[in-house]
Amino acid sequence: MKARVTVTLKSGILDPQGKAIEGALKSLGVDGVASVRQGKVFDIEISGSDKAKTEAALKDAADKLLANTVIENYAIEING
Amino acid sequence: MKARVTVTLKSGILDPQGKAIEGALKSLGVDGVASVRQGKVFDIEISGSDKAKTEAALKDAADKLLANTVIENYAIEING
Amino acid sequence: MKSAVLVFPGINRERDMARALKLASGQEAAMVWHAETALPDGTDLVVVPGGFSYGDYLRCGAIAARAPIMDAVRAFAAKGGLVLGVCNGFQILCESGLLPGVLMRNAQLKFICRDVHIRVERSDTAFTRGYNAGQIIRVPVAHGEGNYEADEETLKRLEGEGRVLYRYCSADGVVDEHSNINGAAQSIAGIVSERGNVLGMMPHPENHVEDIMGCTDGRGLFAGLVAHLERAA
Amino acid sequence: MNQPQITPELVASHGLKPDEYQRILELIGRVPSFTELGIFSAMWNEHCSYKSSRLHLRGLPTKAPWVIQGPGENAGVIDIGDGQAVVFKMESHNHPSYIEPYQGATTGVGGILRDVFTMGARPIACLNALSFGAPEHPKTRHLVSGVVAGVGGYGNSFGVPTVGGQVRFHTRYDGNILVNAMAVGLADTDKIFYAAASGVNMPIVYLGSKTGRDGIHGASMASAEFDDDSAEKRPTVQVGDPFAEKLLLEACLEIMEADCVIAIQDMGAAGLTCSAVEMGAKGDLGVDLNLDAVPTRETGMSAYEMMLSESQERMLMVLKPEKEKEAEAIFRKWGLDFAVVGYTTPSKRFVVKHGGDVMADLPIKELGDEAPLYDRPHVETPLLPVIQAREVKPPIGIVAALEKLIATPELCSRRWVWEQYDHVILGNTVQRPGGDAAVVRVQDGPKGLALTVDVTPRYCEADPYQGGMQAVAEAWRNITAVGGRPLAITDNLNFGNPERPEIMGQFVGCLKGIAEACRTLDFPVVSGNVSLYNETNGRGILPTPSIGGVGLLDDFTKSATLAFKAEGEAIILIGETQGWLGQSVYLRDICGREEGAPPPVDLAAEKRNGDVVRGMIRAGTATAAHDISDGGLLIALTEMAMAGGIGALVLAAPESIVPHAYWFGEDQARYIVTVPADQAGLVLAKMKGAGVPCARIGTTGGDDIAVVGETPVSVESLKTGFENWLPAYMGGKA
Ligand SMILES: Nc1ncnc2c1ncn2[C@@H]1O[C@H](COP(=O)(O)OP(=O)(O)O)[C@@H](O)[C@H]1O
Ligand SMILES: [Mg+2]
Repeated sequence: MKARVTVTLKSGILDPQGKAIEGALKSLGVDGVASVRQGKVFDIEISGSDKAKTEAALKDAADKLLANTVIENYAIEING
Repeated sequence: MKARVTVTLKSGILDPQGKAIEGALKSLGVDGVASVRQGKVFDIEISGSDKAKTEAALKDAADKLLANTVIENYAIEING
Repeated sequence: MKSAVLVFPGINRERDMARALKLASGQEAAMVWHAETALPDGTDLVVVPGGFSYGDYLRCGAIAARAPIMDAVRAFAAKGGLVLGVCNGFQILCESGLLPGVLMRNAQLKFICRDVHIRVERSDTAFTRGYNAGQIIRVPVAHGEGNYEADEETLKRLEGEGRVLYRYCSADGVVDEHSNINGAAQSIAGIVSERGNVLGMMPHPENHVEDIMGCTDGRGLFAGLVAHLERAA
Repeated sequence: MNQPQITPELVASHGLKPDEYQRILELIGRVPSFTELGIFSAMWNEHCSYKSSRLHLRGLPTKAPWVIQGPGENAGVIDIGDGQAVVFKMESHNHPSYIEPYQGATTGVGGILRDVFTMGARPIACLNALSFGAPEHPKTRHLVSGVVAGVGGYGNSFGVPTVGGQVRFHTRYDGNILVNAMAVGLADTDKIFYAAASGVNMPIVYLGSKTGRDGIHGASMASAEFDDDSAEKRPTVQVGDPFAEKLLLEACLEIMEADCVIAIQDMGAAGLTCSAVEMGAKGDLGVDLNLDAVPTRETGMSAYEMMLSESQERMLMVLKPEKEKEAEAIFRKWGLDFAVVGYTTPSKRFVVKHGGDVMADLPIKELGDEAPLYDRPHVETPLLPVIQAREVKPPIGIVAALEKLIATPELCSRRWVWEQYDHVILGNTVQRPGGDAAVVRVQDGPKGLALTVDVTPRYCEADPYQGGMQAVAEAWRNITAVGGRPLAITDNLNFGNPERPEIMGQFVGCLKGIAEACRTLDFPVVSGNVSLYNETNGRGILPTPSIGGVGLLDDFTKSATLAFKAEGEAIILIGETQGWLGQSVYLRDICGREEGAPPPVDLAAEKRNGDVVRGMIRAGTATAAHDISDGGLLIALTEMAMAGGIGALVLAAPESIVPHAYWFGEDQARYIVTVPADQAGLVLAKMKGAGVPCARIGTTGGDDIAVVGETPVSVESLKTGFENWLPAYMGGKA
């Protein structure tokens, strides 16, 4: 199965990269950008066909490694 | 409006990060992981209400800055 | 002082660290491979050195923090054992939960290698015994992600409990935005754990222990550790 | 698998000229298969075959009693005594860095590091020489930031200090930037490893990262001129993985230590093809490769793709058969791929099998030896008139010119660049970037290495022969100025399209100059690299033969830096000053004239003056030393003042020379040293006795650069200009 785990910074956590990109977009003249926050996606191929089990494994992966839950949130999507 | 630009590596381009994460997940005993590829997301707040215009601005941003189209693809999602 | 220097794949300042430890203590440090599950018997000090463990892919220190040896380090620290993490080591200690907070990308978004000044905030700890409180020392930094961040409450606690041991400052000790090399919260360069036995810091004292580097301000940290352990023994 | 028909168009798209293809037909007596065509194109392109340059490279002196290995291996090797050897080489990654600056630069650094540790050496330092287009060019900023981040990104993570280099801006690099990376390693003289295979039926082992479709045709790209469609060549960029390389380094050194290795060759340009052919051909053996065993990262890769892939962080080895298991265990421990992909054979044929089919069967020696060799037509660069200093009207005063020059892109501080490089890791960097040469302690000492990269392309353009000599002389001088004994060089020859006789003339001229200087200064060439076709829409780069120099200090504590050390010391100028303004920075950046003959190089004077300076540093008489180069005397003096935070009071220009030519002329073979004031008389008398032109020109002290008869200018304000330009420019403010 193919899955995507998206990890984003919790609101309130400073995001220097997002800030810099925001500034750069403004100076490139991209219109109307009010704020940018940067996150990560992980596209994962995972064996097995049981969606619930896969979801559990991915949750495990995110908790153990993919996200630092002190500062980050994550979301899991499974695309069959 | 809120939008999300997702940037992923083109297939065939080496992803050292994905490779290292894949190895780590395997050694952490997360079941069934066959491959991992890492990408980026940018959550952008952008003013204006014309979806087509916003989309054009975001495309501009992605081409100019957010993605390196030599090695990356991007996708744009606008959530009203 | 029997030290154990952890070696994760991609770590690259382990030799610098081992050399500094040897100079300070006269004893060779044991190099401990990440896949081990126990520390050498009689270890007094565990050092997590600098480098790019696992390429610093994902987040700095994240993958190393989950290596088998880290369980042994957690147990060692829980018993009050001394743990020193420098640069990537600091990042690993944060990721492993031994220290609070995270190290984000430098505010200028660039890797930065240069000598900086840091102020020693207190001298009554195992990691600062070799200095005077308020002393300003010069040591190099070399990192891309050294921007310390934690939530408001954690920062308050760190300050309240006197757990910020090193702070970026100017040559004459002024702590301000200008001397804050990477944008760290409250100019934090190094913190200790609640019990005071685990230190994480971004600058590299191990690179300023010999005359040839033009400065030996890093010696105090190692000499202090040796003195601390001798007193404890 | 469907193989494309071999058509003239297909042949041409492989960069092979019709007569070269004819040669292939004659050599193998039949039409090559698609895979074979790919193999020929990789082996016979400019990058791998040196077909335009080989003839002329033969003129370089490559021997000295201390040279263990000259050109012809992955890197050069010199003996530094005590059973220790220094292994080094420089290589370009110009074209890829223009297309994708970050990845282009990283893979350039990665490639040169591999060349060094392939020979059994642990890398101890990196240097880099970067040439960018004019600051005003719209792409320059982006290229600078990407390349610098990439050079740092790889070296920092790999864990080697980047201790020196060069950065220049000139409009002639607008469409063709240069990224030259140099790596220096340390080995035991009795544990150097070479590429030549030996023994029949020995297992050939593939190690490192998996093979993907990266950079297929990268080597051909590096040999093609850019045109406006080169964006289409983009998918061939490779991505560097410094983490994998660090593991590869540790694993390779470990299996070398365990005595498992017969031969080793990294996979660089044209990957598996070049490395396998070289191993066999050098050992007089054939090679049978079985591509089914090659670890791949992508599915469905064809033989053609596997043979031409330039995936990074890979090695090929011939192992001692009895040690295969031990070697494999070491590689597995480091988490790297390990696969037996072939055997050596007695047949002297290069046979490639895939999926049960023979995809290539070629004579192995001829692939390299019979590569085309061209004596391309060349015309000598016409000599330019000598500019008479008296005829150059100074548009502004001396102090105004100093203030302006010190803050130009040419002469300003490179701190913004080298602070992004970890230059202190390993704890041996005695002299950090910013001086004449970096000094790196050898293990625990007392020996030290002096390392530098140099060339002055505007001189090379004006007079290739003098420019070639000057590049070597300046590298020699840089090493001397820190107290080192210059031992050997690596060169990286970056030029335009060799099919144009003027360009070929530059190449031949520079090479003659380099050879002459190397011979006279006893400074042989032990490795190098050639990068041609650095040209966009018919306009070539400035001829840029980067010279990487290595010197030895018997005791690193007896080295000098350029910083003024104390107030009240005598400032001594060594070498003859005529006031040579032709091709000077002053003439270009103050007077707006890029003109005239460059300063002539007098190698005998170089040697005599340099030997004296080195002697003074060793004896501890010289408290500071600096060679005079770009910008001339007053710039060099200011650099010493800024580094030490101490000013100077200096005498006015002598009557015989017009002041602006005296202060900013770029006469060669000159140094400034400081000595304690009470020793000045003796030092000068001794030098004069030895026939060395010298004069006391002033005294250190105060906060200003104070030239008699001029308004004093504060060192602090000069330093502000010096430090600010690059950060301001990169921040979009200059
Ligand atoms: N300009 C040069 N001067 C001297 N030797 C050179 C020069 N260019 C290349 N060489 C030598 O030719 C050999 C092949 O070079 P190259 O193809 O760049 O090596 P690699 O295969 O390691 O990339 C090397 O030994 C190199 O040192
Ligand atoms: Mg090589």
